[in-house]
Amino acid sequence: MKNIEKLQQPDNLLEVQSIKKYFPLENNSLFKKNSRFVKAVDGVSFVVKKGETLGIVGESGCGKSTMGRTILQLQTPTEGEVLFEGEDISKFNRKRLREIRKDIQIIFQDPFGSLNQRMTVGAMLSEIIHVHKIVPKNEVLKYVQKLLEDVGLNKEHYWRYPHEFSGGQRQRISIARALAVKPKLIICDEAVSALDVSVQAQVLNLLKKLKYKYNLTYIFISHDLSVVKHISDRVGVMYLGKVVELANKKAMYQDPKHPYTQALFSSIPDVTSVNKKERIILKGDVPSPLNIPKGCRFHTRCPAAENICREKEPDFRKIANEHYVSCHLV
Amino acid sequence: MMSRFFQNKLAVFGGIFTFLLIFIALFAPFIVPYDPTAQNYSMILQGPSAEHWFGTDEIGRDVLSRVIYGAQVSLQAGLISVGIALAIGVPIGLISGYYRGFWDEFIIMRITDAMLSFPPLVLALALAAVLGAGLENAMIAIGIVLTPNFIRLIRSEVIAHREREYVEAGKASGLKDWRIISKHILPNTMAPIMVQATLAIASAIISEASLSYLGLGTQPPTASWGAMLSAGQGYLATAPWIALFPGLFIFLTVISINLFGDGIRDMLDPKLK
Amino acid sequence: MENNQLVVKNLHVGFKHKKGFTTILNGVDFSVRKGETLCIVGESGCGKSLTSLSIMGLLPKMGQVSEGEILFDGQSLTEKTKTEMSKIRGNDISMIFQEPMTSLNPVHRVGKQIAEAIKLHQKVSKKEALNKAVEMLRLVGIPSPEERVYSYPHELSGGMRQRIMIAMALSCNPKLLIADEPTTALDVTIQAQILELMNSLKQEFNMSIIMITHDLGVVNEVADKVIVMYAGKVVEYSSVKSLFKEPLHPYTKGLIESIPKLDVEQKELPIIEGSVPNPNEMPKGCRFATRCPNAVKDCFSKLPPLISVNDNQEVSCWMYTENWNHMSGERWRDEEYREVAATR
Amino acid sequence: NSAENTSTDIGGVAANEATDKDVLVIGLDDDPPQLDPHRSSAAVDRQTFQSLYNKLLDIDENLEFVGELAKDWDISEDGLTYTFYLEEDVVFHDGTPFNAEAVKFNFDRMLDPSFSSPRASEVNLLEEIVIINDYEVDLVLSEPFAPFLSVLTDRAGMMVSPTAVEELGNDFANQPVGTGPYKFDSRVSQSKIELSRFEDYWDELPAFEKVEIRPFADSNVRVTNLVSGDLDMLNKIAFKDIEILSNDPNITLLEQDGIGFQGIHLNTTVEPFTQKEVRKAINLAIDREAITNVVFHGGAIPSVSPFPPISWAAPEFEQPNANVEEAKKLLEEAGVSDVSFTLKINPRPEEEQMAQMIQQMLSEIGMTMNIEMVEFGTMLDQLESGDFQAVRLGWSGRIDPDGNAYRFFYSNASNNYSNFANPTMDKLLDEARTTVDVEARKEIYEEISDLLWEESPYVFVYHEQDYKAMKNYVKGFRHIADQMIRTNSIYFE
Amino acid sequence: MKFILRRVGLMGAILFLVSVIIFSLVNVLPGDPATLILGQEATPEALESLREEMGLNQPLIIQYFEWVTGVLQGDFGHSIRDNTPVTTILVQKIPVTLQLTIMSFFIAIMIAVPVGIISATRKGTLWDYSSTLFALSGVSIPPFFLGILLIFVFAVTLGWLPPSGYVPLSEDFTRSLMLMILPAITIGIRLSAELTRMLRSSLLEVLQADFIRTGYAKGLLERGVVFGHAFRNALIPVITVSGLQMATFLGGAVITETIFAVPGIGQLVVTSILTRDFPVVQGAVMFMAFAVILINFMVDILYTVLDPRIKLAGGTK
Ligand SMILES: Nc1ncnc2c1ncn2[C@@H]1O[C@H](COP(=O)(O)OP(=O)(O)OP(=O)(O)O)[C@@H](O)[C@H]1O
Ligand SMILES: Nc1ncnc2c1ncn2[C@@H]1O[C@H](COP(=O)(O)OP(=O)(O)OP(=O)(O)O)[C@@H](O)[C@H]1O
Ligand SMILES: [Mg+2]
Ligand SMILES: [Mg+2]
Repeated sequence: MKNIEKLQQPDNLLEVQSIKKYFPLENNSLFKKNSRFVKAVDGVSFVVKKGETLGIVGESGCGKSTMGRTILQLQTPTEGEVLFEGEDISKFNRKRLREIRKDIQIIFQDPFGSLNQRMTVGAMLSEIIHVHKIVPKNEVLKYVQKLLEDVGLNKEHYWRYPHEFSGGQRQRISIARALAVKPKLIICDEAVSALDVSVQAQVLNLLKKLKYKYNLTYIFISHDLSVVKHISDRVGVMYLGKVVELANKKAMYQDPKHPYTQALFSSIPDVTSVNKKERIILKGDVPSPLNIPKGCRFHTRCPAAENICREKEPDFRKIANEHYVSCHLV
Repeated sequence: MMSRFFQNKLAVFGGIFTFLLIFIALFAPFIVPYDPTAQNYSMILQGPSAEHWFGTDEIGRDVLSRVIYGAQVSLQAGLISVGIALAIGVPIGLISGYYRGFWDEFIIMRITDAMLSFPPLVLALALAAVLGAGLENAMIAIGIVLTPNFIRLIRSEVIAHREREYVEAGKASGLKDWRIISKHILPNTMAPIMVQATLAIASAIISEASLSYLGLGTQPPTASWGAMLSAGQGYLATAPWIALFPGLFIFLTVISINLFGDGIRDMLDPKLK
Repeated sequence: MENNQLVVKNLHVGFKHKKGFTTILNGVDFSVRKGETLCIVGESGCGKSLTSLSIMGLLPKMGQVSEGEILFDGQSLTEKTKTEMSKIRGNDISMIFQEPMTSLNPVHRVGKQIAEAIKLHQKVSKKEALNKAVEMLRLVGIPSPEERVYSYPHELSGGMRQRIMIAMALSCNPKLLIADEPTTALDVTIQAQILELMNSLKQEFNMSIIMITHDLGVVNEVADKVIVMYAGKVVEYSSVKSLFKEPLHPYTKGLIESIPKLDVEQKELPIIEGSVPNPNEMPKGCRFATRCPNAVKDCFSKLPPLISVNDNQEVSCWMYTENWNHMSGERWRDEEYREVAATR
Repeated sequence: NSAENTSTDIGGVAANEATDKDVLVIGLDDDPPQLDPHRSSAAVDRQTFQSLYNKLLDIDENLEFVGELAKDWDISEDGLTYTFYLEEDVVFHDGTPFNAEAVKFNFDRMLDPSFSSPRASEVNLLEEIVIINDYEVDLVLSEPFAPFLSVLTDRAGMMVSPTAVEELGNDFANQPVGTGPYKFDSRVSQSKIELSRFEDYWDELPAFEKVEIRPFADSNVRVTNLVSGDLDMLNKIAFKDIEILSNDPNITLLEQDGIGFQGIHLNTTVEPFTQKEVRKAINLAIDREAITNVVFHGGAIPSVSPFPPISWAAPEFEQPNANVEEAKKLLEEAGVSDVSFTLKINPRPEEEQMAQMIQQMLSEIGMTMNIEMVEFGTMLDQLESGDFQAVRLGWSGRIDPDGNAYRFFYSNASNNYSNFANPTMDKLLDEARTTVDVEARKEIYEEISDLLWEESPYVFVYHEQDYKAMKNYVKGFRHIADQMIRTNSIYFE
Repeated sequence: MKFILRRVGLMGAILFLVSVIIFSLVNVLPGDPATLILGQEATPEALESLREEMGLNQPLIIQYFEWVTGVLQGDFGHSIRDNTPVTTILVQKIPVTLQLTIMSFFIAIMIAVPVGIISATRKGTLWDYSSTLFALSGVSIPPFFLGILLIFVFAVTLGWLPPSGYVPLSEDFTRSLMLMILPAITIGIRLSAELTRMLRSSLLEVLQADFIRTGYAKGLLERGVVFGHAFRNALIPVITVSGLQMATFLGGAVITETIFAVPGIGQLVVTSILTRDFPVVQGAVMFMAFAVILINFMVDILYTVLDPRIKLAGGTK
């Protein structure tokens, strides 16, 4: 696959080049190599510019989280490169990785599972700050407390345990943890999905505010299209391990090109449209990432599929400025 | 969390009895009415009476005093053998579960499989026979026999936890592996380990008694409940108190520790929150 | 009023525990007409599921209806015995749950699970029941149903499992179907399929539906009537159109506004400050008072009644009463209330 | 006795019908490890051998020698040649005849170094076996050996079928063939051995169709089975049960002085027992009376020498009581204090009790004795290698006093675990062996007893008495000092 | 098929390790079998020649290798005490142990199932407390104590049952059962205690599951839900545990067998360890380990019957 934008552009913070992540199917055979794989991420490329927010949407199991983890090198990519500020971090050794992780952080979906239940908030945050020597020892407490206030908690929360917080507050703690090391890029993996709408709004506002305050760059993963629209500058749509459409927000939401994107957008039950809109109801279920259909991976559910779709995998083409799509029919 | 523990009356009973027992064991010399080894040949096989609440044994010793001293041995047997099992099992389980891979899959797990397919008492017996009779050796043998259970438990806990997001978050924050293992994973696996440990203490006490029954446990004249029981079982028809009281105490102790362990489990189980 | 399939009056539900009794539902009133779809919305933990479980008579062990009445076809459900309730459940009233993944017994074939419900309520043979199950699967749009009845739940996708649940619920032609967040766990494209299916089945079976959700978008799609719950109370009862056109209760307003909109660009989302107080710290008056931008002193101490504002809308808020002007004009915020409450 | 009555319905064997049944069920204290007498080393084996095999000679109630397979015998003047005249109609269970050839075969077998028979030590003075004719055989010794006849009343005198041995080789132990009144049927180890009447038995036919021998390691269980009627008779009962059983109206309890001795081996080559005063102090400090009363409930006799009162060699001097003062004085004079040592014992309740009593007795003379329980296998090993200070181990006894003394106290003898080396003792033992006159031997053994008391390489504690318990209907049992159950004379009434 | 091959391979590996462990353990045991066989009367020459004969003088590796070669050809060697082939001994013992195990299991299940169900469905009531106490009592009584107590009560005092001993089923059916009842209770009570606890907690967990609510929503009554939906699901962890417990119970039988004079494998192992009958110890332990592994293998197969989600592909969860 061709690289979609020229490399080494100075304002590119992150460049992902056709990364793949295949999970071998559980097989404990001693000698034989695996032949079946879950192709969770199957060749994804994009760039993230400094200071922007890239939204990623897609249905459950399409590989969003795996992609996020692979970028962070929490899972080593099966193939492809991840360039952060021009350096390929997928080739880094443990030590350098630990260092680079100061710059890339992640916030997880589950506000319960992503915090260590047995550590106070303060201990958890100070630990990270110690490890990366962000501030001198005697300033840690002050630094952490300031951080807590920044994310909308108060100083006293330093001494509390995670279970003493509500869901929204916990997510703020996760945000504080991500911010603690002064990262450049934060990957938000469904960071607000578990929250109630009213709390979700609070957290979204906070994320936006912090972005300007700390000059952050986000990759914002979610299945909620309205949330992604609210927060992102550009949006990518994933289907079965691939990005099928990538465009800036406006173009994407006003004029989606890929049949899947169109169907997805039409499926969202919307509060605002008083008249019920015409829906595109897709047939059937998402195929398993174990058996990705030949040709265009969407053809099994595509209302417009033609012969070519069944045979040939479409390229990821640029069809307009900053608008890429992977479909034969566009 | 504590309040949940205290709601469980049985657990509270278990806890109180366990602590009482520890107290008795610690202060045995100040509590006993008689020297537990003092023999009085004119007082053999006397039934319970005002002077000897639990009667006297076959060589005229005070059964109550021996039962009290026996608490020392039995608790030691329980605590130390479980301590040994923990000392070996926890690090191996942690490392094996965290790193997986060849050593875990093909060496450590297979050896624990092999050890687990031995009948535990047979293994303990063989080990004790190799090491020689005596309380210390019995404790080592029981400890070794208990170890694979702990390795398995801890390993499976670690495997469950290392996929959790808080561990990934720790990795993502650039923490070193050993720090994640010791500071994050270990404290979170404490609850099942604690529960397993209390249960193992109970079974270690019974195992010590069983080894003593086979002559491989405590050496005379030290009073251990198991040894008293095996010496006294011959007198079940004529002087039942010799075996009955230590038997009763083993029973009560094990039951208390089990209840206590159950209480801890309920207390720590997030599902029951 | 004989048009009403179900009437819930002043329902109080709570949980017994060592230290006493915590009331969660605090006087819930609503009714569902025959053939109507009622949606219940509200934040997590406000008591939506508890309401539906009370109707089904399936409250958890320590749960208890402490006050109020539930009338189904004019009969009081709260007074029925276990055996009587079991004849109604699955037959006259059916229920679909949120989690299609775990709501089916993993060790039995799906056909058997559907047939079990049929056999329980209709005097039919095993074989007939299974045939009926096949019919039901066809009805909910599962391809090759003759084979699928022999599948185990884990062999089916989430959407298919939810269809199985729907088939099971509909198998005895219930008069009332309660669906507790039936699509929350599903993907949007699958959710669209299911909502479509439910709409079409509703026509066919002519039943009443109570649909619980926290997604206002879903409400907009399916509801005739909506009740908005907050902390165990109904704060607004309205037709779906009026609700979105002109929400009355400050909570409803806040809720609708805090959802990111697809068609407008927002710099910042309007939010409702604070969070739901826990059951033991509820104000005596309006439960939303601690977060309400308009709250006045009396809001904290006086419980607003559910009043009809117009034909389509009822709301529980002092602002819509004549008293509002007489109530002392001073605004109170949560902190102040707490201070006062503490000195009491 | 209610237990008796109710148990009969369940037990399947009704006690009052016992006389109708044709099976004798004997309970043993352990599972016999061996059914080959020439390989056997465990005392319990011999109980089974008595039914399976005949010996050349036997002893009677008065410990006199009587003929068995040998109807008669002569001893040459020099005490070197023993001539045996054999019974003539004897056949082995496999039908082959018993004759002088067979006798020679048997002794050759025991002497064969590659067969490693434990019997070798008893018969290794045999120089030559001369077949005179089919039923007459000369056994020629290399030097006079007074105890020789007594050896032939036990395992060394048991005759196995040469044909069977040749056919079965090492498997003989699993299908033993002798000339005894009962022949081997089957065996389930740890469970039972079944024998059936040998219809071609040369002597009077035994009373039972079958004999069943069942092992019970636990003494309580053993007694319970007798009381409940599952057993007809019992070998060895725990001393604590003596009283209960003797009061049971349905049970006959027979008592017989034993021929063995019990006590403690002191290792004379390691501290603190290199000094004879220390050893003797122990000997003096022990209150044997207390032990026989408390542990054995009167079922044992205090002991000060290897020879029990029933033996003609028993010393005449009086049983000394415990003498703590003298023991202390002895230690003081020797200038030792703070003596401490470890006694190894077998893990059995009675052993533990006795050890603990001795421990207390020794503490009164300021000695610290630790107790270590060692299971038998390890104990034997440590005895052999000398890796011990004191070991509590006795000897089941032999008819001839030599069998109780020589092997233990002669320098470097096979069982001289104490490593006792005393020229006087060696001289006396040699003399006793080669002297044929009983009176003269008695005097020598008296001296030996004295010397052992003085030197105390071994602390004699008690002589065990043998108890056999049986249902009242069991008759004809001959309780002889060798403690054997001779099934050929037993019948039910 | 692949699964089975894999399991067989795994089984082989485990058995190999078991054999190494037991062989080394047995060989570091103090005490020399030759001394034990020949006893106190042995002469040094006899001992030496016996050691030679038994091959005890060879290096351990060679001894091990010869033993393994034999085992692979189905020859477990001969008892060094009386030369009986180990296989013959095992064949005698296996039916005994099998009978005891089956009867114990039967008793355990007869107790555990009703008690477990009652205490789970009546959680927090007196029923629940009593059955918890019962279950705990079962694990808390040392087996030898319970055994002797049972003999004392049922055989000696009441005289209802014979105290101890063994008769094969084929010889006298009723008496064989009668003799086995007390030992089977001794083992069974302990097993039932564990099973009751497991069944209770797994039932409690299953009863929380969403599909239970579905059952009620269909109109099932409690009975229908518990037996139709909860029980089978709850059984799955219980079966795992009983599989894992097998090792304990084969070995827990050691003491029970000794007390009740049941000539089973457990007793065989203990006496053989004490008499240093190495080939027998090795053979018997290998057999027990094999049995345990085999049972766990069958448990895995049983799983797939009980729980269709589990495939024999060898997933770890
Ligand atoms: N460690 C793993 N081993 C094997 N398969 C995996 C692993 N992690 C993820 N997968 C599979 O990869 C696919 C993509 O998973 P991923 O979690 O990335 O999806 P997602 O888009 O984040 O979904 P969701 O919206 O549900 O979070 C899924 O089919 C999943 O089952
Ligand atoms: N078994 C229980 N014991 C005690 N409290 C309970 C129990 N079940 C529910 N509750 C409480 O009752 C309240 C209402 O719960 P309910 O399940 O009805 O909420 P919900 O509106 O359905 O929320 P969600 O959207 O999360 O499903 C919650 O605050 C919850 O804490
Ligand atoms: Mg995800
Ligand atoms: Mg709910």
